[in-house]
Amino acid sequence: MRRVYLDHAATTPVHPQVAKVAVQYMTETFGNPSSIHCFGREARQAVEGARATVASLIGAQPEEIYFTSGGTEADNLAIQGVALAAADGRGHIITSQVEHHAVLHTCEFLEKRGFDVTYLPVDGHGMVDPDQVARAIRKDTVLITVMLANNEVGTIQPIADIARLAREKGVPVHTDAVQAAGNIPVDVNRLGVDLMSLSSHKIYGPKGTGALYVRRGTRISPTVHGGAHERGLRAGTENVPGILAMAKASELAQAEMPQRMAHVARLRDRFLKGLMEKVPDVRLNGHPTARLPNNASVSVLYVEGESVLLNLDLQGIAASSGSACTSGRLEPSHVLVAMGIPHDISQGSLRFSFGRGNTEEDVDYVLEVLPSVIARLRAMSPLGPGKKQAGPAGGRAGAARGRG
Amino acid sequence: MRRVYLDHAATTPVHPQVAKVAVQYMTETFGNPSSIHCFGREARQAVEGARATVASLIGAQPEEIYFTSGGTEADNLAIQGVALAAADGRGHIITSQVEHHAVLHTCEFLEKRGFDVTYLPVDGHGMVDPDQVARAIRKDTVLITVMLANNEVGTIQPIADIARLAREKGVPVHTDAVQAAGNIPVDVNRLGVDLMSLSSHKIYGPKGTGALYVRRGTRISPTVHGGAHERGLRAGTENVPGILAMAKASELAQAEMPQRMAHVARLRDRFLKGLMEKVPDVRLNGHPTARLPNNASVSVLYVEGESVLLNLDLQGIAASSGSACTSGRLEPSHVLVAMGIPHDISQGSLRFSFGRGNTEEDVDYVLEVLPSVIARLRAMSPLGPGKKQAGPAGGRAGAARGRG
Amino acid sequence: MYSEKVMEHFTNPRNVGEIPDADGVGQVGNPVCGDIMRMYIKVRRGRIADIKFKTFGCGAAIATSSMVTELVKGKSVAEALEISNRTVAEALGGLPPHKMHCSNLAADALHRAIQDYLGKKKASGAEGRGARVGTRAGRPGRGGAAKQGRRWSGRRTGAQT
Amino acid sequence: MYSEKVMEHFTNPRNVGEIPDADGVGQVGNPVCGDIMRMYIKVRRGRIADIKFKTFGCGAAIATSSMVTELVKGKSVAEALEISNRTVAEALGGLPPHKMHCSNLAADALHRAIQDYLGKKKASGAEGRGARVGTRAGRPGRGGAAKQGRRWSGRRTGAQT
Ligand SMILES: Cc1ncc(COP(=O)(O)O)c(C=O)c1O
Ligand SMILES: Cc1ncc(COP(=O)(O)O)c(C=O)c1O
Repeated sequence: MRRVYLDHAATTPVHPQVAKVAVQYMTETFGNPSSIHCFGREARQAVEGARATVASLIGAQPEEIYFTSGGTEADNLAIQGVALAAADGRGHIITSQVEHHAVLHTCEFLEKRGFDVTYLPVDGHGMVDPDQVARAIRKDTVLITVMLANNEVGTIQPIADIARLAREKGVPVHTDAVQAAGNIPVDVNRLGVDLMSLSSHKIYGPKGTGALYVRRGTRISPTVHGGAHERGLRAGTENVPGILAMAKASELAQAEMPQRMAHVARLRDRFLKGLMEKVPDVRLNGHPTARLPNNASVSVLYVEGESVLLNLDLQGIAASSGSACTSGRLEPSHVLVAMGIPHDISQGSLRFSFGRGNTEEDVDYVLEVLPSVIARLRAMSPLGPGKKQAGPAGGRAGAARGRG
Repeated sequence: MRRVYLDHAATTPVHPQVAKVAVQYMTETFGNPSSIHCFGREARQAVEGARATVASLIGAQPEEIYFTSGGTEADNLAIQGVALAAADGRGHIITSQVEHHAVLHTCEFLEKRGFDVTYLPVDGHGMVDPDQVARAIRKDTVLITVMLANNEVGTIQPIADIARLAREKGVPVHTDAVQAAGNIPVDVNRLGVDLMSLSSHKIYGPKGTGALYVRRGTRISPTVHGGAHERGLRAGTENVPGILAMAKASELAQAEMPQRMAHVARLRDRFLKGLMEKVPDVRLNGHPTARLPNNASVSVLYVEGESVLLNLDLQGIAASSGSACTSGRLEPSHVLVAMGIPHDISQGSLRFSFGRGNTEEDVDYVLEVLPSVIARLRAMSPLGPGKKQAGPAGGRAGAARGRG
Repeated sequence: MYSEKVMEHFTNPRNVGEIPDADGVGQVGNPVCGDIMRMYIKVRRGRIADIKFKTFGCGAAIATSSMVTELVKGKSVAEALEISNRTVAEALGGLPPHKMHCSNLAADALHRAIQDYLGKKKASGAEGRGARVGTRAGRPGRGGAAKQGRRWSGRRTGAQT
Repeated sequence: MYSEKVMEHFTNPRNVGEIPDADGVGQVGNPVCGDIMRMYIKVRRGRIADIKFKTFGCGAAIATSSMVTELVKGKSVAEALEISNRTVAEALGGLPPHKMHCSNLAADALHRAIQDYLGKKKASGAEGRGARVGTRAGRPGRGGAAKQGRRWSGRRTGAQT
């Protein structure tokens, strides 16, 4: 069976060249960078080289890069670390309602520990309003954290504007660039941010490695304690193969960025055009232009997302509904809810995210399979154009039980 | 030049079979375990299989294993997580003075946040007295954390006794088994512990993966927030290749344990015997019998450790002084200090840690090189047998400056 | 994630469709939860002679809908009322835990349809109709439920429909 | 970690040894810090005619000891006193930051040796000796330092020696 992977926003296959680097640093240059002998020094040198490579991807200085175990840890370190370093362990944090759970749940954790958090709304395209950010800033605001590109609908936020307004009031800005860095041009200085989270496995690097950019002078405390690794900000023996692999992935991403962007955008547009032509009642989610080039998030009316995904999966096509990280749960995506999309529509949302390995044939195969899947499920659905949904009177006994 | 790696306590080369597994899960079974499609389900199944394998290494149930980014994070999660879950965010923790910095510095962090910590002393062999642990327990003690085997001197602690006394008083016990699990038989039930830290890179697995064992019913909170990975205790896309590689390393460690233990003990004993015969004034650090089979920690009198290591390194031999994690700092090892070893002796401490790849020829090569290195440095040293050291009157102007 | 049996029913669902002149129609769910199931039944001599469903929902919702129709066909109304959501899940070889409460409601939909049928029978028989203001027999999805006086327990679904 | 020059001096240190009839002996460091450096000098016509060292310490300690002996040989006493720890580190092409304060004390040891020499010269010349109770000229490692009245700034080194 043909297998077509269209879930690159969830994770990517590791580039063969990247895997080769990982193996080299597992089996050959395997030393502990803290060791003073030759094995250790080789590893140390390699890690510092990798730091420079990753820094260059986002226009940072090598000393401003701190390796972590992934995007989630980078988000946690940024937010918890800045909060911990804040004067009296209390204060105010500003974020948005469409952040990844790594940011949202960290904010909620801090809320329980005494911090105040403002969760800013977004417009129908999932966009945060910089003026609202500025208005939300208080005297005790210790951090603003707004993502660069949304993992679900692909919307790119006006971070440069947010950071400019924040800088005027002296508030540091963190941005979760996990979906952006390596996929679109990102520059910490042009954006003007103070902290930025990166992850390797979204750009053809391995899972389990990420990085936090911290602008020099930013007050931040470690959250994982132990040895003096990563200049005291993140303890733990460095994941040398992961770090070197992430650097290789970053290097390739930087070198091939224009081609990759053009390639995925062309496939994405071919897909959207074909889908809209073949299937009625499909809507694009997210911003029409300020969006990641590889993201096609759509809502297919009158069908439920998982049933579409399962049918696609049966025919070898991998896509996602909502973000992969939460697809094990039944709650409708918090991102689509925040964008004001009605529940019956958001339940039919699907995310197709393209990658460097996809081809036009992949797209054409999906355009062959998907319309008939949708047609079959629509035929099975009690909802549909013109049909009025049953409404409250059809209430079910189980409604009060919540949803698992 | 011949290269002999005798620093397996710092890190180990990844087993070729393990590296192969890692590559497979980077490039082929690369899915995100949270995805519901086939790519994701394959990854999920693999991770759950790995969980069972790692559990079996320490006699645990699969659901009691939580993957982390390494031993340091496992220690942090255990200690911070139990502390966070403790009723009112305050309480008392018992640990020892010879713990790894991942434990000690986490305890110090919690001390700053309002917890009380008792750092128990050890005897001259680096051993904690279980009765002292029992006596230290207070009404508000929330955790006892004592390592299973010391990374520097190899001493194995009486954890089963400690856990039995702790259980009587209802206090959970964590043990850092990073140096032990996979290298000697370890069973969470025979030991009676509630939490146990593991690390992959000490047993021929890759860096950047570890695990925390948490006995069912133990109260613990997450420290990294985000998606509902690892049953809500540790957010972040699972490091699938790292986890599968750690499982493969665990499987091999379990299967080959008797042979590996015998092999490294034989080499270690050959080394110690040869060294003691050839070089006067060498002392073994740590317990004479209750110690890791691969650890030879010695103090070579009248010479300083780093200068020995550098000379060995010039001849291709990799060893360590103190723990690798702190060898970038100039403080004498806190472990040797806690054992009451005088500073001039602890400065000459060296750790040789043997591994499955070492041979008798390796040992003989070191026994050829090391005595002449020591002889040369001793000839250069103002210290020596019979010579009385200069003592305080030779005080230096810089003494008050601290030590960098 | 799903058992083979679930996938088999999901892939080849039995008895999909509507029965225009159904004797009873029952619906559960709403798009907030993610699943809507509607059951149509034909009753002959106290037995479920025909049953069809329409479902908007995930794999579990479709499979349980299909399974319940298969389980119930030919059964007496009393027997049909004994089939629970749990029976359905077991017949499918189990469901993922997080699907048990949300998507396993096909038996509830069936029971609604039977109540609708019984209510209509009663109405077309002897008793008064004061209690049934605003419901028209045979209109899909309305009917029995209103009588229960149970509504949406505060969820803001109205805006979405 | 170390520059090539450091490694070269560490591997082939110059002027290792003692001078039994030294004109001045100076020692710095202690095993708590990790390094002990002892310098022996011979002075002829106001110039450092010979110099030897003994060092217990890390690579930087050995290399700086060696380098200072090379820098100072043949220099006048006044010139020798101008050589600082920094001069030595620079001559070695730099040292790792964490080694700068702890192991870079060879110039201090040299200065002690020179002070010892100057003190003895003074003593064998005219002045009184009341201040020098308990020190015997020429005894390695004692001498000049005691005069300074500077001791161990509270570190518990006595127990370790
Ligand atoms: C926007 C965003 N932030 C954070 C993360 C978490 O990163 P990681 O998977 O490396 O933990 C992800 C992906 O899962 C993401 O898409
Ligand atoms: C006893 C002990 N605990 C914890 C650690 C930290 O583990 P990791 O290197 O995986 O962070 C180490 C090794 O560095 C160790 O030896």
